[in-house]
Amino acid sequence: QRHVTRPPCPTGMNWIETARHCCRQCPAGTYLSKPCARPENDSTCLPCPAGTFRTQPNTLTKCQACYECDQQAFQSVLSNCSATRNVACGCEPGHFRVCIDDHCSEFSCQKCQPCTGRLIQRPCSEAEDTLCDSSCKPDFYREGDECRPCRTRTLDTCGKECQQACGSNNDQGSG
Amino acid sequence: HLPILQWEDKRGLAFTKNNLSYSSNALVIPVSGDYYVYAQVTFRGPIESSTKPSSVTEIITKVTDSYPEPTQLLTGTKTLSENGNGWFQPIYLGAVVSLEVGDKLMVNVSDIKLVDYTKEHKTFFGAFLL
Amino acid sequence: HLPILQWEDKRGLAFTKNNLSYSSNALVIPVSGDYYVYAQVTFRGPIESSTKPSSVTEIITKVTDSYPEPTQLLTGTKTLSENGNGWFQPIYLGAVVSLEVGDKLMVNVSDIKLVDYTKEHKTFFGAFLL
Amino acid sequence: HLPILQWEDKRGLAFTKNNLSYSSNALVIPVSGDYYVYAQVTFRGPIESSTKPSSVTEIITKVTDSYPEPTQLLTGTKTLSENGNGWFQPIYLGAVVSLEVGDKLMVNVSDIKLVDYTKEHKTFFGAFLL
Repeated sequence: QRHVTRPPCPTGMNWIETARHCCRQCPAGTYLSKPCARPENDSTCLPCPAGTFRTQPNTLTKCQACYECDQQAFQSVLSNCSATRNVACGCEPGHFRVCIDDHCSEFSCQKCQPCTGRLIQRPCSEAEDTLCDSSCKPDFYREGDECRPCRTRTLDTCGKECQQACGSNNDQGSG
Repeated sequence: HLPILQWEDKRGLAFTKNNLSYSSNALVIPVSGDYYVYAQVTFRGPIESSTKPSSVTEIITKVTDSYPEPTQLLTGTKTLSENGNGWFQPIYLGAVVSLEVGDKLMVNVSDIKLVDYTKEHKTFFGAFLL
Repeated sequence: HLPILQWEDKRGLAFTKNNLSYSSNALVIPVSGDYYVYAQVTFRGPIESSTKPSSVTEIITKVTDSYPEPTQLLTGTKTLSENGNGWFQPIYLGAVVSLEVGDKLMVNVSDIKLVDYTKEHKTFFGAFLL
Repeated sequence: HLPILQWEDKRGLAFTKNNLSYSSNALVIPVSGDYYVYAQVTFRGPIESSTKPSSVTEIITKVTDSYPEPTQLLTGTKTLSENGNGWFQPIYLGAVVSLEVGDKLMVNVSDIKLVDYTKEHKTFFGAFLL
């Protein structure tokens, strides 16, 4: 008999093919262990075993396996998997989320940039990398796209920009 | 949810047999049992509007009357590193899954505009009862 | 047409059974029906003579007495982005196709010199009746 | 030998049936015959400890009492060219192999730390008797 002859079930109940009648749904966090003998009876619902969950009322014979956070790739657990909810993953401190797809169902965690020698315009967060100030902090001079401490400058490396930022070389000894 | 692919189920190489029917973008399971379910999607780009996506994803999904949310059965996700202009990338998926009569199987993709559906032998979807 | 791969059908992991026979580079279908046909080709490079190809392609083809042209059943095609020297790229294909007794199945590739045939577990081809 | 993957065989989508059992990281063959064996491993990186690998490899292996060495049945190996930060690379393998009762099937990988084990629909392994 093809499934097309299924009558619609009242809300809160699902058609059970093996029993050939409607049964009450099992609550979220449980699964259907044994269908009701008659529509007016209760189904036998058992809690989802550890490591599995169901977020919705259902008449499924198994719960879904929890995902795992990718600790190898700097992910951290925001909330553990429970019988009614899948695990939620974020990024470890010092990392931010780089979405692999538009829906960010897949993401990797990337190290926040340190802004050495610069002021921080916007600190690193779960969603975004640190935003560094474009200019160097006081007592730092620009070398390419890096900011270097004045104290590390040497005679031949301290060009015009360096001298403007750190003062001329002979000031160096005066402490 | 990710967009759902539509399929040709009659012409050319396509066919549905053994009561496996196709309606509203889904293969409908006629009898409960274990099925080998498979799909290949060939993605290709670039297409003018999109900047190059960093990845492409194909997911075979199940929808059932017994649960209000789709279940992801099989997923293939690949980052793209082709720096040239034209790129193409096939993703094949296949495995045995336990299905109930009336369950519906669909294929979702990360971006439908990147799917090469021009040739039926490059993008296909099917299942058979063990 | 693209070059056709030759296959070992007796030694090692290779075998033909249930009257599925192999002759002149093709699997010959002994009885009409639906078959799950599959093949994997591992491509690798560089090889001295050739510049790096931009892509590799694998096609499972059917030749039948009832039609003069080969039919492309399944195609896997991938652009190459490896900029390093040594590269390798497997392409797997598999699907159910309806075949008639006497039909011949072959595997064509974009460049036979790029096929890694050194190990039978890296490049293989087969079919089974459902 | 390459490290062997461990598998979940009960929870979620995983199941074993028809006496195909899973013990000490291997599928154990209950009856001799031809099986379609398949596995997908999704590799991903970067991970903290390692420099970026040049390639990833997945091998379905057979161990049998009648021979002291494992036999490589199917191999998928791919060079990596992703230069960006996060990368994903799925490898699918599947073919018919002749197996004896008591044979054990395992999946070996080039680097276990690169395997994406986080979602059951991205990395899976199975077999069915024809």
